Amino acid sequence: MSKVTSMHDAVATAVDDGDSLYLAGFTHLIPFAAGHEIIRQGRTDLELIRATPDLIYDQLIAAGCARKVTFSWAGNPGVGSLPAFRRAAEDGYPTEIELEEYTHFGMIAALEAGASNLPFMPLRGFIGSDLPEHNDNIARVESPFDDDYVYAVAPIEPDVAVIRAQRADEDGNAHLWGIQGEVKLAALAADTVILSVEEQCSEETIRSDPNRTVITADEVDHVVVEPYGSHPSYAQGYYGRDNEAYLSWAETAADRETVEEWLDEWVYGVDDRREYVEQLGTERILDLEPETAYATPVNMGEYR
Amino acid sequence: MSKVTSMHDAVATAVDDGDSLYLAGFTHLIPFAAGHEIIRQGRTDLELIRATPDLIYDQLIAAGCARKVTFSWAGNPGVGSLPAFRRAAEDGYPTEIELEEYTHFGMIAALEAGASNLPFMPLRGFIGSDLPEHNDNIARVESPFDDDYVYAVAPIEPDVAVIRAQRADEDGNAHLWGIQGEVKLAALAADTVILSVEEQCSEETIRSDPNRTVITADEVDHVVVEPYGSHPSYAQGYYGRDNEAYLSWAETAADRETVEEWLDEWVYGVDDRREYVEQLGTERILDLEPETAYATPVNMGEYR
Amino acid sequence: MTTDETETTTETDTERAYTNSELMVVAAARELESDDSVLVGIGKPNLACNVAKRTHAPELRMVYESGTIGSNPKTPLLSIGDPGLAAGALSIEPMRNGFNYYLQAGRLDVGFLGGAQIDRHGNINSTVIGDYDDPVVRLPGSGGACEIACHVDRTMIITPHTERRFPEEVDFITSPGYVGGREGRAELGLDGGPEAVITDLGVYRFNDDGELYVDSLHPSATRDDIQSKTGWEIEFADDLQQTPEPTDEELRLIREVLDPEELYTDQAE
Amino acid sequence: MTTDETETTTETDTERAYTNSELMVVAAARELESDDSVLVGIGKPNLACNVAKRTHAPELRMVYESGTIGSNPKTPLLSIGDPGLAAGALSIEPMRNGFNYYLQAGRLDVGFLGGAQIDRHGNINSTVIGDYDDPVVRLPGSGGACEIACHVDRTMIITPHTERRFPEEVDFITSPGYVGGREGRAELGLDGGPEAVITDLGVYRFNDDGELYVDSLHPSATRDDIQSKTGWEIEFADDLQQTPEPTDEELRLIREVLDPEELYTDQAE
Repeated sequence: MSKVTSMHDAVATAVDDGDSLYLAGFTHLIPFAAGHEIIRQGRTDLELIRATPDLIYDQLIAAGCARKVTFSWAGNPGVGSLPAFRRAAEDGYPTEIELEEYTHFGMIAALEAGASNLPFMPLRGFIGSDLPEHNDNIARVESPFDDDYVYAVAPIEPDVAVIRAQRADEDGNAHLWGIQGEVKLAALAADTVILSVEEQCSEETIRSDPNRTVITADEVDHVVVEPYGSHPSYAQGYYGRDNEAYLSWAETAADRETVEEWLDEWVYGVDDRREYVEQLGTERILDLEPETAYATPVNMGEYR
Repeated sequence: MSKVTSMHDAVATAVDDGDSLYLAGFTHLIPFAAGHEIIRQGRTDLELIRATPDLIYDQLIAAGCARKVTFSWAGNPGVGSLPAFRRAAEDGYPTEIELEEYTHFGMIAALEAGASNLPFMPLRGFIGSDLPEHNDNIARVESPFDDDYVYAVAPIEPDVAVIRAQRADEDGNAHLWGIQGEVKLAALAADTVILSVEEQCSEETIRSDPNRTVITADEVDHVVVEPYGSHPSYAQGYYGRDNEAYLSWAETAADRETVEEWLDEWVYGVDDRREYVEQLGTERILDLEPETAYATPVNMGEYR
Repeated sequence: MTTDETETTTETDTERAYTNSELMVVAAARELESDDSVLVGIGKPNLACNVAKRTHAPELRMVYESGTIGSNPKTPLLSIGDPGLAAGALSIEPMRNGFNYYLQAGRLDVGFLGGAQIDRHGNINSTVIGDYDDPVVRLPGSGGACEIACHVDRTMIITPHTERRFPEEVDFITSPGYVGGREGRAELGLDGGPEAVITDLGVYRFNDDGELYVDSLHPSATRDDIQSKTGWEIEFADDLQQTPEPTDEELRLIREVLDPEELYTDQAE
Repeated sequence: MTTDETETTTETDTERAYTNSELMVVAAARELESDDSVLVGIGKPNLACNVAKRTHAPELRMVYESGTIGSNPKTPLLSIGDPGLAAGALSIEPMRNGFNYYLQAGRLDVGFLGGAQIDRHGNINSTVIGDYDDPVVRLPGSGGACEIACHVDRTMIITPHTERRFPEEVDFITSPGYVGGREGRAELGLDGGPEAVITDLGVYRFNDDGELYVDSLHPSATRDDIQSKTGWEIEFADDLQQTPEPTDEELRLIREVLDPEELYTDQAE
């Protein structure tokens, strides 16, 4: 049964004010288009969960959508800090935000607990750090077998996860290649999943390579086909990171007014990702295109 | 640096009397050739660890190599029981064997703890079962966050793991497709790893599809190139399961003498896997060959 | 769908009377619904799922212990890790993920189990007959069974009803049923539980106390057949039914498509 | 190796005097050995690893936080998740596996860290300046840093030595160094620890008590440059050395191959 819809309708159906939200993707395949649609629809009081808030959460925070940020590294990767995040955390502008803070490993372990329906997940993390004093979802646990100990984290179970992949069939069975990040865990830990892809493919394509599947249709509620939906982050084999956008965000977001202008131009000023891509222009898109390099084939065999 | 060697030399170097040993592979890619080489070299007092002992451990037990079996399901898959295992467990013939027993989930969680260097791994398993009373490596643990509880298992860390894959480069970077089982965990949990493959490939082939890699060279000590090394189990895309061998094992192994004759013919009577395959004959091998069905290609892109 | 399935049925094939092993497959198939995710075992459970999928439950999602999801095997399965389960599956998960993210996380609705002993409360023994440390018969052990019994919503138990297989209490609990009753199971924090026991004599279910009763008798079986092989005084439903017989289409699927070599069913009387 | 690497060096390129940021990269590269597995960060650490790999440590294994193993990037990296790290890698692990099976399981020898504050015992703060709940400056936080500091054998800290960056105690321990001394770290069950701190003024190491001392001064720096920006009376090695200068080959690699656009190094005085 086809779950293909528009990002507008997926967000309108799946995301409510006050929800906890995980836009997944470690640097790769970040759901920028979904974030922009959430801003356009004016959602507020969101708990924004993401290991690396990146530009997309800085934009959501700047637009006043956030009440809380749950994270492990809040920066502009390869560039510096997130100005809107800092204004909210340091000065309460435009909204006060509560922070729930982990290390990357702790954050991923908490998602793993959520995905696994476990009451806690152990890790050798946070050792010697001051972080456990500031987060009640981190606790020390003794080993039942010897004198050893670990820290444990409580499960993270977002209301909604948005994940991206290169291709999926209309039901939501998806192939993802390149950096996997926490995409699978976020989808498995969440109640509702929006899957956005660069291309729709046939079920046969998925079934030809089941080891490539990151998530199956049973876990997916909405499928959105949105080429360039991760710009200015990237999609392996489709386009590279638009570093200019990352660099210029540092200046754009440094000032309350320039960030408003940016939102007007690139979020409120377009109806959807298609218009955003048109506004980017052909040249900018073509410059991000990699050369082709196919993976060596594998034979799955046909067993009759 | 090439690690390619013969199975004879790999076993002679890596496996000592008294070692704990994990021959990995859930039904798929079972290291039969490695097991036969261990029998030929007359290793004794081994702790045989494997979720599903299968025919290969029944053969090792029948040959007198075992002092202990750590397992979660000791049967002949799709056929019935393991006669040599039962003789050892019930009658102490040809050796007494100690049993350390898990459920599949518990066994995999213990390997996961071993692979992760964790003192225990929690799971919602063993609940309501009598098994925890009979295994000191299973303990109840309370959640530090709420009233919930789980069971925990202690890590399993074999001295040696033998794993198989379809292809690897000379360093031991390996691609595996089809059923993955516990292959990666067994390799990560073990001190020493023998990797046996159907085909040797170039490093470029591995690098063309890094998402297909099950283990990298850093974890691999010996690489053995051994076509049909998993017969009578199978290698996805290369050959199917030889069900005749599974069915006939029930009769062969039912009797102490017929199992000795079988070992004489198929293990002691051949020098290596190549001779074993010659003895199987061309017709039997060809009958197991699937039709070709390639996975749909993916473009990784070349980023300059 | 292979070409075999669309072949015209030859009269001899479905006119032969059905056997009880075929009836068991069909009775199990009818327990399944189209939106179920099923953890499938080899043999009769696999046949039952495939009968259901090709009749009333086309959307049935089949997951195997080996980690293959949405498998579409074209031939009868020889084992739980058959290459035909991997080729053409929607996804293949490492063993850990299957247990961790699918079974434990409650994503599977139905599981099939067998066992050497099943007791009054649906607890199953597949570990040992006799004492654990000095067994009379050493059985294969749990495999995936214990956690299947813990985590799916509805466990289906398929087994022949032979002598000594239904004692009042099992020698060893490998896989929990209603433990000491429905409350006993709930106290352990477990939802779900055994839904039906399907034997060659009838279909049994569990009452409000979590105790086994006979819900329907197969046409060839009597109350006494069951009681004489059961280790306690088993209840029969007030409105005891006769198990509905297989349809021609169900028999055709089993005999011509799914198990033509009679690996898992007897197809002659 | 790209064609750029084999180009003839133009004289102007390596005749320009080296800068301290180039010296930092080279000093870090020299800490690495060919059989090391390194958890690489973006910027100077990545440059240092690539200089090492192309000079004295050809077998160096580079693993990135994003899960790419044995990456062989052909261009300067823009971020830790650059597509050029994935294309042509030996393996790509989901984030969880990287932390769980590689970092936690002790498969990585060296990690690079930076930080807003580094204290006398090599503890690092990258979380907040001021009070955690009411910060003067909210920094990005740990990311992977805390567990890198816990689990690699040798942590390398690369940072400019600016005012207030080296207080006696950090405002917040994000990543443990020798905590309250080498014994403090051992009591927590941690092996390894910080090996070297590489700044624009010198290379510092840790004594038997786990306390920072200056091991070598860069040619352009003085003892007073360091002491005046350090929050306690810092020790200098009895046999204080001068940091060896970059070779022409090292400079050529940085300037022509690895960072031609000066993203992570200043290449002019």
